[in-house]
Amino acid sequence: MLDIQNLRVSHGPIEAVHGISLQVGAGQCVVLLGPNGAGKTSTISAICGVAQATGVIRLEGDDLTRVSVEDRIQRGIAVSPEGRRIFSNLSVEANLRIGGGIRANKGAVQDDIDRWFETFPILGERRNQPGGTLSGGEQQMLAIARALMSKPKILLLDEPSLGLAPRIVAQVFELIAQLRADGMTILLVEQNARQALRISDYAYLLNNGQVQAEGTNETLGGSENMMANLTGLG
Amino acid sequence: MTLTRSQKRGILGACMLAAILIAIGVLATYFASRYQLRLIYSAYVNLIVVLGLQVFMGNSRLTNLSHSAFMGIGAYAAAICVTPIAMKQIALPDAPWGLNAFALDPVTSAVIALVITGAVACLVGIFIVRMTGTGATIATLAILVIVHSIFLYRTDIFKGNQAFFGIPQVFSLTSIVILAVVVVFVVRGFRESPWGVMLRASADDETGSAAMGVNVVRLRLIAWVLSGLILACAGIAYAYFLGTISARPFYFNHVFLTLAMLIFGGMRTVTGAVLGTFAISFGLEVIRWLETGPVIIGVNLPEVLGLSGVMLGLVIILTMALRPVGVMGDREIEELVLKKK
Amino acid sequence: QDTIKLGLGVPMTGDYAPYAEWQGARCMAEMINAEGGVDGKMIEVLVQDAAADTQTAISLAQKFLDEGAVMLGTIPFSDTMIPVAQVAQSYGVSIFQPQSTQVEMHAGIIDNFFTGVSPDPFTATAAANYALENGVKNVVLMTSDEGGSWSAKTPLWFGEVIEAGGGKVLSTLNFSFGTSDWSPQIAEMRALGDDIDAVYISSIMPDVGVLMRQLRSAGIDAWVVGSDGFDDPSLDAIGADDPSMLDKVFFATLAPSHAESAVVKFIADCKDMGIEVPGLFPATGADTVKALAWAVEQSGSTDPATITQTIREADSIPVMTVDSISFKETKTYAQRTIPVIGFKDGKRVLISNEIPDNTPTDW
Amino acid sequence: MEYVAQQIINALSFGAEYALLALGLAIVFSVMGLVNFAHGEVIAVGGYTMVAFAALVTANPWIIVIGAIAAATLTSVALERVAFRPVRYADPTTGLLTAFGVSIVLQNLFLLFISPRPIAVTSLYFLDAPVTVFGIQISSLQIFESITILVVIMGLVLFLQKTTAGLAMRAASLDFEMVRLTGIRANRVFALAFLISGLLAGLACIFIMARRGSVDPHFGFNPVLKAFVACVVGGFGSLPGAVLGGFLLGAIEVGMLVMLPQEYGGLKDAFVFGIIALVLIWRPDGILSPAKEKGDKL
Amino acid sequence: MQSGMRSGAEVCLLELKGIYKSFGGVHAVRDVTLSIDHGEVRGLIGPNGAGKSTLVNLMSGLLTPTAGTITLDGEAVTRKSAHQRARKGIARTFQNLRIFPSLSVEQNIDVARYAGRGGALPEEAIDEFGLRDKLVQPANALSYGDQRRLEIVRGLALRPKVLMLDEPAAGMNEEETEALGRALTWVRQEADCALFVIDHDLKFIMTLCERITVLDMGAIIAEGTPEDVTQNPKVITAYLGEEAGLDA
Ligand SMILES: Nc1ncnc2c1ncn2[C@@H]1O[C@H](COP(=O)(O)OP(=O)(O)OP(=O)(O)O)[C@@H](O)[C@H]1O
Ligand SMILES: Nc1ncnc2c1ncn2[C@@H]1O[C@H](COP(=O)(O)OP(=O)(O)OP(=O)(O)O)[C@@H](O)[C@H]1O
Ligand SMILES: CC(C)C[C@H](N)C(=O)O
Ligand SMILES: [Mg+2]
Ligand SMILES: [Mg+2]
Repeated sequence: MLDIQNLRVSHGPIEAVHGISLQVGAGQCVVLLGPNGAGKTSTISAICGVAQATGVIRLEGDDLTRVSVEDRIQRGIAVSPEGRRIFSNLSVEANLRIGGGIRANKGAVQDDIDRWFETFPILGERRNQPGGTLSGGEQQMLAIARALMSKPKILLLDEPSLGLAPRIVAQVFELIAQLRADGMTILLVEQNARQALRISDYAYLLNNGQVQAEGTNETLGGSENMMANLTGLG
Repeated sequence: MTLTRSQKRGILGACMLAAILIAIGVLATYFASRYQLRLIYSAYVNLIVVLGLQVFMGNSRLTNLSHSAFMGIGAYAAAICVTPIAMKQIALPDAPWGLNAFALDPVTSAVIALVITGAVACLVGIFIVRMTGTGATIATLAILVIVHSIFLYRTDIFKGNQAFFGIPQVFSLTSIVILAVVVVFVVRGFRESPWGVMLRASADDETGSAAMGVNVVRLRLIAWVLSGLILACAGIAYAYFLGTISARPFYFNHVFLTLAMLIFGGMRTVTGAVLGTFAISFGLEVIRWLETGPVIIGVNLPEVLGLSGVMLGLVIILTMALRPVGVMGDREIEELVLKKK
Repeated sequence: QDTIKLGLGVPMTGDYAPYAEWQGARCMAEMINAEGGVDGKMIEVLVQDAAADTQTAISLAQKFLDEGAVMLGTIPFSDTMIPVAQVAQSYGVSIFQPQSTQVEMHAGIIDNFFTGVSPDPFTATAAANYALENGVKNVVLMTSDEGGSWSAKTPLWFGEVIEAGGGKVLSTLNFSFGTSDWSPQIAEMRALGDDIDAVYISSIMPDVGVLMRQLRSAGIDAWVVGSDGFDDPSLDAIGADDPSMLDKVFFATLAPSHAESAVVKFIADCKDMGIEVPGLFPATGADTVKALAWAVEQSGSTDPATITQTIREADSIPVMTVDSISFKETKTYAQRTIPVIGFKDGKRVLISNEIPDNTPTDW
Repeated sequence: MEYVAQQIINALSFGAEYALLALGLAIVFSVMGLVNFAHGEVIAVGGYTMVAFAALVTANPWIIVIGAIAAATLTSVALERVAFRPVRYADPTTGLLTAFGVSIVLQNLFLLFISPRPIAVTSLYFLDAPVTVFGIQISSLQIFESITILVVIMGLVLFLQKTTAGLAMRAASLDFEMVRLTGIRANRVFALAFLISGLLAGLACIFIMARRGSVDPHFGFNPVLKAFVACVVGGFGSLPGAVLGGFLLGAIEVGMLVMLPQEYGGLKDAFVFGIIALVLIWRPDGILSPAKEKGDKL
Repeated sequence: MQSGMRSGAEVCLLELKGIYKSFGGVHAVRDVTLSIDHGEVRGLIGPNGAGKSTLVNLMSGLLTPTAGTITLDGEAVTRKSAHQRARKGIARTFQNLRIFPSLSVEQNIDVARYAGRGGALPEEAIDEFGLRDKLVQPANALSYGDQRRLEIVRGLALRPKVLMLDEPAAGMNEEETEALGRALTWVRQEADCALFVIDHDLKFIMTLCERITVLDMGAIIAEGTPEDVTQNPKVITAYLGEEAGLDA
């Protein structure tokens, strides 16, 4: 589904990612792990087209290099970004409606919104409140739901558990597992390595902008080396 | 009291700016024609205005559009005090409260003008500093309009759009250079003082600074009044040099011109204010020369009179597009020099 | 010196751009130069834009003085003319302003200053006299402080003459420049009850044009009377569609500007030479050049002080807008006939052209 | 009695015009936080287009009207592309100053390349005819203005609340990139905002021209200054606020004209702006902005 | 040197009585009564939206309670503004960072010093949080983690009686979280101020705090030692979830 070759990402003069390659198969959940500053967010931004990048990014075989941000989304990428980026002056419901803005069938959009309010009842209670006044956790839920409103082929999640209460973290991971079970393709960025590995098919370990290790849950999970890297010693 | 790192740098920076200001003054005295001397004088007046603007805008980052009004208050207050009685009898025959029946020396008049402007600034400031963003900008605009209509309407005191003449011309280039140097030290000193640092912090993040004990309202008021006093100095310098004033120079045109100077150089720094003033003053002069269709390296340029207005607008647009923080951004002059270390 | 330099640091942009005399001055200079100049000397008009900024105007004056200008023009308001005159004084140079009517410049503050026209009390009186002749009794005056004495006092002088002639000032209303909708003031006028015979306003186009139309819409059929601010081509344009709109409009102005006048001819001549002179105000610049040329010719000298002296003492100086003017008695302004211009079928007609003798003296 | 009714209607019609102008400012502000001081020059472009049409193309007033609206709209959209796009992400002050710059440039271009003096266009005078309603004489223009502002308000409300483009316009003011990340073409969103604003400018231009009958370089500056004030009083960025502010300003202005004794007439502007300043002291963010407690939230 | 200011042990440092806060229809905090002692390290946990940040906002004066009173060292501060409270000794950090980006790191700290209660910030604090060689950098050039640490040092520079930390460990990895814990332990020993810490990282909270308060739906549902609290069934359902603690 998503095929990345030799990706380099820079922020102005600083190169944050130095030529990584990674693949996400259809229906797979792939996790991107790594310490702060490893380049995870930079990679996600490059896939969406909002960071300056070189290399090849293919979605279902199509090269995305020259495709605009909007077109990438229209082609089926959705993202729940780092920092959530909720539209703080729009109501919760309007945030979701914008998420489904590119879909033609407005009736189906409304149905999906109602479905999300059942999944996250707290959002339902706050549906008319400005998104900016939600608590951190509530915003995180809203961000994921907003991303899914566009019915994407592949979902990019950047640290969805950040700032969430343990129970909600569990809930979010459950949701991700559920999405994966439903056949959604997911690229997940996480600090919470143990839980992330549990629900993913494959993992890449990033450090200093390079892929340090990769493998399945089984091959990586036990490796001492890997855990050491995760705690930032690498 | 020990000085912090940035305060020491501030003194260095202010000295460097002062040296430049004095150098321009000295060079002008020896080499400039009378016409250029006048231009340089008015550049120095505008410099003081821009510095006065910087004290408030640069530190609190609220846009002020009323500065020319405060300059006007200073100018008129000084003018009313200092103009000889005989002159005032002609100029202000109907002045109320015996305003045309006394005259003071220039220094006392200037002091009174400062006190009056400071008082007005304080009174107005109490309301202004509580507002934020566009609301504050509009409130300052309202002040500009109100003050201007008072100047216009009370013709018995201010003469409105007619000339208030007969003010003794006691200022020279030397006096204005000295004044500008003093103001540079005051403005830079404020920027690096605890007040200045706290005010800048509140501009970065009002909530965050409040949680750090910063009393935003009080600090803004201090900066506002200081700004008013500096603007009054500029007004006094204007009146004492030209000898004639009216309501007109203290309205929109001047507001835009000086604002353009500040934002071009960069409103966050004192260096930016100085740079912007001189760059725009001299830039406009060059344009005014180019307009007349001079011959440059054998090419006879066409005469396109009236371009300076367009150019001023373009400078603003381009600055905002390419470098919204102005040429200097957050850097002061000494940082350019010390940076390498 | 081989040329005679006239320095014009005048508004070419900004709020006062419509009044700049530079176009007329340039055109007249070219006409004179084309005929060999003055005693073989060419007239050189130095022009630069002062916008509406006093400081710029003063700097430019200084520059022109350093370049040898023997006469100056500047922004036509006293707050600029006074300091410019002060700067010019030490050079013996005078300012010649061909359109400023405000009384203040004639209060004796400076003496190196001339204005080629008569001050506001005269235009007010000429207009009032014609109004009285037409049986005007009840008038409404509209005043504003924004245009100095020209907009604030001229209506009052008009009222004074009207009252002296047996009329009555019903009300004095305030206005601002830039008014697009006069409905509130018009509602006030309607509420006055009495029949209004005339409304006097000393303001500019297009504001006064709007006033005329709204008055007519509101059913007020009074005369609309004004001063030189009316004298703009866009006033005539109102009559293009509906000439009756201008039937009850007249104004006292600087110089005759009806179809047969010297001004209109001058403008046409300039057009032939490829110089656009859009209206009376810009055209008056020609007077400055003619007066200067005459003084140089007369005295045979390009010394500024001599030029000033010559102008001041002359019995008659030929200019473009009228046959001649003189400063001998009045010192700083030209005592000349005041043309009152009205309309017939939408076209300007010269109604009267006299020096009024009942002008108020309180100025 | 008739006099009072007359003045009330005058106040309403002043208000309607300010509201129309204020809406044009508010729509752009609500999308990109830009205080578009150049709105007045957009209106002036409409006016000059009328001049050109009337002189060169046709005397048919409807074609002239459509031409003016189209020109204002195009100008507005073009300004977005040329001048405002680079400051899209910038803070409001930057945008405000850019707009000042644009306004200065355009005014000077009109002055240099067209004329510093007013140019008359008489084709729209017919819109301004006296009408008698319930014994009160008013101008047909006042009726047209009121109807227009009503239609505009309803249209805008529906558009912003109900359409995705409307929502996206509101969202874009906060996080332009995030709007793009939802797949909505943000360039179109901005273009749309300026298009609507230009359209409103065009409408305002029609009314101003019908009344004023001529256009000059400073044509738009004063009305827009007032509209700017109206926006702030109502609550900047709030469309109902813009409308309320417009009508309030109209009422204050007419009130001052009528009630101030003649000897204080010259202080009309001082009083108007003074009252505005008082309103702002009472509600610093404008009347219609709910007094929100934000705590540590953004 | 400030111990002289401490009044008798019977007066609590910070006391909240019957605090309510609602935003329109949302009741974010309901009837919270809470007291913090001098030098105490208190944890506050609770689900997202429980009202934790709101509570900190109420204590620091960014919000005014709908009902209830807040006292600091026996003095009522309920109606005092945020900056007045900061000067009286209530400092805080923010969940969404609020550093002063255009100032240098040193100036960021200076702001609090100037406004603070006097008394110099122990120079070690800067070392302890690893900011020594970053003092001249502009604050916005710091990494996210360093910005969080800067906020804490800045709060300490106020020389507060109580420092409230809103999710200081968010976005930090295990190693960094541990380092933060060590630094905060240093603070509690050296800086003579009480700590009030919100975080979702239970391991971090439990090693740092003596007592923990649990908030849910705006109300306190439990208070006690870390062990007590994690065992409490109400806390488990509301906050931890069934398989609680395993991961923490
Ligand atoms: N906008 C930016 N400007 C400059 N440098 C940046 C920018 N964004 C990221 N960087 C740098 O790029 C590098 C990689 O950052 P990135 O945000 O991709 O890391 P990350 O793996 O997502 O880290 P975290 O776990 O903290 O989110 C870091 O060194 C960071 O400082
Ligand atoms: N300024 C506000 N306006 C309206 N509602 C608000 C505001 N601040 C908070 N709320 C609401 O109050 C509730 C509590 O919010 P708060 O931020 O205190 O939660 P929290 O406990 O800090 O959550 P988290 O752990 O996710 O940060 C939330 O439901 C939120 O939507
Ligand atoms: C408008 C002015 C240029 C002319 C007018 N006569 C005056 O002197 O005020
Ligand atoms: Mg990241
Ligand atoms: Mg929180």
